[in-house]
Amino acid sequence: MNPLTGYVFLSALLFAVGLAGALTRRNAMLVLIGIELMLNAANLNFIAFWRYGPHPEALTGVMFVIFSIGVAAAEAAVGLSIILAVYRHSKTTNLDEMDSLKG
Amino acid sequence: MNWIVRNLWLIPMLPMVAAGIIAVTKRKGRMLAASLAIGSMSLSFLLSVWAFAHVVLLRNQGQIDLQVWNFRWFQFGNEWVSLGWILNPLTAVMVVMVTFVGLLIFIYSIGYMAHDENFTRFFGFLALFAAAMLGLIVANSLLLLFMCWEIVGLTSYLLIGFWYSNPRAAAASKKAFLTTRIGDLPFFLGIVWLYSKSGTLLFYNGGTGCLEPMSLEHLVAQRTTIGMCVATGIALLIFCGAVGKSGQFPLHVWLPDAMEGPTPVSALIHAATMVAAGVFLVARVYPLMSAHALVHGAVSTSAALQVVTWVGSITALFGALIAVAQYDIKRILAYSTISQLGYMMMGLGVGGVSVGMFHLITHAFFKSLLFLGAGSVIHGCSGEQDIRRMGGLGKLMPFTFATYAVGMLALCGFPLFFSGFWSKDEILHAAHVWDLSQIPFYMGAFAALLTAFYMARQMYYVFAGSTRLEVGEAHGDGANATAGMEHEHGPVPHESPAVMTVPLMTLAGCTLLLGFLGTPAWPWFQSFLEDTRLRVDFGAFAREGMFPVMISSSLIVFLGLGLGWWFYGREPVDAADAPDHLGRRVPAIFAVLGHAFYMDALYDKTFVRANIAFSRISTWLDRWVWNGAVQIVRYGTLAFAHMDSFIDNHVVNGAFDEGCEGVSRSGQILAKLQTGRVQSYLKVIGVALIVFTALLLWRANA
Amino acid sequence: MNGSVRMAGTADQIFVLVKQWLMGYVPGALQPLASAVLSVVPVLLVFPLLFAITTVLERKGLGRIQNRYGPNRAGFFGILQPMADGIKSLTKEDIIPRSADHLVHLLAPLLLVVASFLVYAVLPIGRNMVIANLNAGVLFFFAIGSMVELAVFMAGWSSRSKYSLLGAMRAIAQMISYEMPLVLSAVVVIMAAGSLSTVTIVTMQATYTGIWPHWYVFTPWGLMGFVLFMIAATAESNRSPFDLPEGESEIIAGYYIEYSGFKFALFFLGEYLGMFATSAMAITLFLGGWAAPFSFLTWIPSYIWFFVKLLALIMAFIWVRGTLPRLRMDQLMNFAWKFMLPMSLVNILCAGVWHFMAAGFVRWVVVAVLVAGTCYLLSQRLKRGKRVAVRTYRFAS
Amino acid sequence: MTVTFLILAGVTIVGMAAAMSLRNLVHCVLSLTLGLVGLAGLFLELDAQFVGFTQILVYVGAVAILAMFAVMMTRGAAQQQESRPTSVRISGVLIAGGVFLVLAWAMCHGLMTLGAPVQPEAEVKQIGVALMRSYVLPLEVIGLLLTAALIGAGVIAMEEKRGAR
Repeated sequence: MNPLTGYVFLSALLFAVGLAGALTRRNAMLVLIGIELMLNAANLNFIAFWRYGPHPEALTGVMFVIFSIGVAAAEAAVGLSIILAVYRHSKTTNLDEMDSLKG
Repeated sequence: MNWIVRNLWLIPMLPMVAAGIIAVTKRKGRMLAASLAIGSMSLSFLLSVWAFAHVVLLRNQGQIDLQVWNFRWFQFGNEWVSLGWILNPLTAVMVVMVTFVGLLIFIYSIGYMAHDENFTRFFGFLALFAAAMLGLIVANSLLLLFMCWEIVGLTSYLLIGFWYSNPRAAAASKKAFLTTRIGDLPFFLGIVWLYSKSGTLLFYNGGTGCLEPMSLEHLVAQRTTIGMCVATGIALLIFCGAVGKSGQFPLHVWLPDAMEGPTPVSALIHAATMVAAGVFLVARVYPLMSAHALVHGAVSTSAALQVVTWVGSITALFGALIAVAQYDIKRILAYSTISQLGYMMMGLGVGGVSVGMFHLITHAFFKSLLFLGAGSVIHGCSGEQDIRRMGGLGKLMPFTFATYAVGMLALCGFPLFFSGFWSKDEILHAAHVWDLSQIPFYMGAFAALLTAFYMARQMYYVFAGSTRLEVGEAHGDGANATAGMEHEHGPVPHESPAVMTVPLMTLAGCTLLLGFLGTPAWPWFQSFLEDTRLRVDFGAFAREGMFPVMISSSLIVFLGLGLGWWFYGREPVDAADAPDHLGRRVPAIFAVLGHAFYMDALYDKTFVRANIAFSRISTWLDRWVWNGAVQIVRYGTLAFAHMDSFIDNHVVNGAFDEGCEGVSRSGQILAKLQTGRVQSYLKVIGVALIVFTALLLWRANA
Repeated sequence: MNGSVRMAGTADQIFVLVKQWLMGYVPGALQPLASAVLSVVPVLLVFPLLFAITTVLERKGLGRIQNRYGPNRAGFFGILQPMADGIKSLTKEDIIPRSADHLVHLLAPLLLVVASFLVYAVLPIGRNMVIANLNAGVLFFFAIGSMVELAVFMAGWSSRSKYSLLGAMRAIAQMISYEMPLVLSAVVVIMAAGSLSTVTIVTMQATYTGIWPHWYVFTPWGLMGFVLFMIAATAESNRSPFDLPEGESEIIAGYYIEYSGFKFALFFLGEYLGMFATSAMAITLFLGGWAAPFSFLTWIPSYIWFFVKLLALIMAFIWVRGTLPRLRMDQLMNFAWKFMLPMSLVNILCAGVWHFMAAGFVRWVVVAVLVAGTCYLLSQRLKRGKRVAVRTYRFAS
Repeated sequence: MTVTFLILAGVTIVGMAAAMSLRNLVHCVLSLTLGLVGLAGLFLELDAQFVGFTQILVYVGAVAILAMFAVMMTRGAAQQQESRPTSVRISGVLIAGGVFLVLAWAMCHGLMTLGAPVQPEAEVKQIGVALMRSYVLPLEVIGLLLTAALIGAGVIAMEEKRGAR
């Protein structure tokens, strides 16, 4: 089997795991972690395609992942602080209970 | 092109930069402000000396000594507005004088303003003034000159009103500003006219400048509707500016009031430099002033110069007459300044640039000396300005007395050793040989007599006799400056500190020496300005009425001094409230003179009243005529708006409401899908992903 | 590699030669594994030994500073004290709190020690003596170093004790705050060397002008970077005066209060290994790594130089610990965010200025003035509103 | 398909699956960390050294710690109510499975026609040069984004003053 296939399958699996977590868990934090997982699965894809792609010298995949990691870090920081703020307000991190926009 | 010519702008720019830095300095940065101002001024002085030396060198080599450096400032339409600076003997002499006198006055100010809490601001204004004045001098463009002219006016306003909490100072500054503006308006019209006729405002620009023959011929050739040639019209308009700034006869009223400012300001701005700017302006545009004569050759004096002469001589006599009956030490000097400025104008009119300028230079030195001496007296008397309350200061303030005496003798024109003698004599001689009329000469001679008389009166009042200073009655400008020193020094008059007396002595020295640069026997100054050959010729004294004029003017001076002694020295003034000796004899005339011919009252009754009446009419028009029109428009608009709102309410809104209803109903249906749970949304996205990817792949495979 | 081996002396390369000789007996298939083992095992042996030596050194040194003897019973001058300590901690009962999270409680010390050992992979101990010459070696060092925080958190959280949790929170807050100046102060060297590889960085410093070496510490920005790095390293390894997380008088021992026996010893080991690692990194980045301080001293083997420098820095750590009082939490944070961080950023700027100016005296003066001026201004800001006086010791003399 | 790949893939999958299924939030975060380290290992296996180490630095050193702090501050570890209706869980897992199947299908049909891999050169220096040359604008943007996120996160998470609202 082509080594790329393994990586891509792994990436799809990771994506599915992240999605499953994001869909089933009630805790907002875990949903956020699930989203991070999906992002990382995409990163793995980028790196794999860069490594086995026809133009590795262009560094596109690596660049994409670097920026993606930066965005993910920002996302995690803002997301977690939003969860904190919501928790402080409604004393819960349960997504089912956060269904109102009213403060 | 020589370095100094290219970088002549540095001379005004250094004080300008200093002013900028001082403007942002905190009030506490007194030493910083003073050292910046004085440092920049010293550098400017050095540069000026360099420029002067450069010009002298060129003159001695016989090369052309008019150098300009022009550049384009901005473009409008197809026209470029150019600015530039000029270095010629006139500029060189003036920059050296202004920077030198300015530097001394700056130094003097440290001592004089030492106790003022706005010390920093004062030096900022002074530096700004110096920058503008120097810019005015080096400008090679009437536009640049006018800009600096206005900045000078602004700083004058700021400095007269420096103690703005004093209502008299505030009023005086306003008066000065408005009065000079009256002169500046025709000046500006003259500039515009000149630009429209000649197409350039540069003075000299290699043959195309507005003061160069080509342009002058063009100006003289044209005639206005009333038959006057254009050059004369422009020259007269420009002269109006000079009248305002130099305090000539109809517009002189602001200058005595300007004495409300601090004394160094009076010395620097209202005696030595700014008021001389008008004279300088006339000297600068002298080719334009004398254009008619220049081109037609036949008539020796142009119409513009005749006006200058008459205005100058009237002012000279007028100022001297008023000065006789004043009691305020600074006002006497102010009227004396007006009178001397009149002399300068007269000199320009009858004798040309060098005659007027020579008196300007010498006057700058001895008048700033007198003002600084007066400041020292005021300082020593803890703010007293009334000469009736002084007396006997000669022994208490020896340095001030000695230097003041030098200045006073120079102003009177005491023969041989004092610069005023030589410069005034030059003017009188020129007036004597004027071919149109002898009246200016007699007016000037009478003014000289009066000058000697009132200066003698002032000397006897201030320095002779016994002290009549009253404790605790200090008022006037010094009251502010010296508010904090009363308890320090006590009421006894005292000599001023060295920082004030040293500039006095320097100026006194200059006053003594400067006259020898322009004696008829060795007229270096005249030859320098007018590019004639210089040689030592004692025979010049014998030339065409020179000697008689010298003798007669000396006699006039002695007569004036003698009269002064007869009235005031013979029996010393001993009481502060005793009536004036002269006033006792001719009370009516004395009162008229004391009120300055009631000029202020006249202006108040005529111009100010008229202005108020006009503004009342304007208000009435505004309220009833214009406002009525506005009201009609308003009602029309309202009616239209009502119609519009009717359409809006019933046509547009109806359709919109229907639309909104529809959107709202469909929204209610869609809202059922909106559970508020993120995960259900995510699920939908997931399903959509599956479906669309599946569809895509299906299509691709099929 | 052979060329450079021949270039340096046999004494210098003795360990490399021995390894090559041993590799000759290994079959080809096992070569990579054997090479790794032969590189790793010595490190695993040498640094714990150094740890043992350092404990006794530290206790003796502190004793000297504090006017007492320190350990002097076990062995000659107490030299066997670490052995006694080790035996004691091995035989002690391993107590685990009943409510603790057992797995995490067990994993925390292991993760700490593993992470601490991992970073040695990129530290060049001598010429040609590095386990892995990675392209991104410095990055590797900091990445693995950040794992320590996780271990600390695991230890603090799994113990279910408020002291350990508090200690862990303090430790993490402190480590995160000081990690940024730590990394940023290393950036100047990376800029100068143009490489993230530790080997390249050392090689670039191992040249000489006359007898003087080209260590980065001998430039204004290098000196400032070194000082910042060492301060941040002290904070990272939770040592005095930054020992709030384990301040004995406040929260007893911080995050490892609930550990006993050998796990406690592992924590101890991990901390000391971390300290050695950061010191070794400081040496690599700023002090020329294994390079000799003067060109005429190059005949002394490179690894000896490395360990001499390491010991010198350890002595400095001990000295600082013995002399400085502990900071308060607010002082700690203020110092990190208001001094260390801006200073390291300015230092990077200065390194840039250095890079783009022509070599010479002017460059020296400009950069030195920049660095010193910023340092002065920032310290003035930090001191603002505080009374600072010279400490007086009334009873010490 | 090397042994290293299989081990790392196993570690990653196990870690991530555990992160998504464990009950204790702290355990979730810890296993997430394990999964991310495994992913970093995969990056290294793919010769992307810089990205791998950055992954460890950012995720283990920052994101995991941040998540830990968030867990501690929301007492997420204390409350253990994971009592969702089974139907919700099943539907979620089904959708995720569907996505995986679709992706796998796409891979089987799409992209397996690439040529022989070239050993890429991804020196750190090259990455740096690329970041400073062709990718300088994205770099600046990401810097701005991170600054904004830093400030924004601080503002959002800051304790609201009582009575300020």
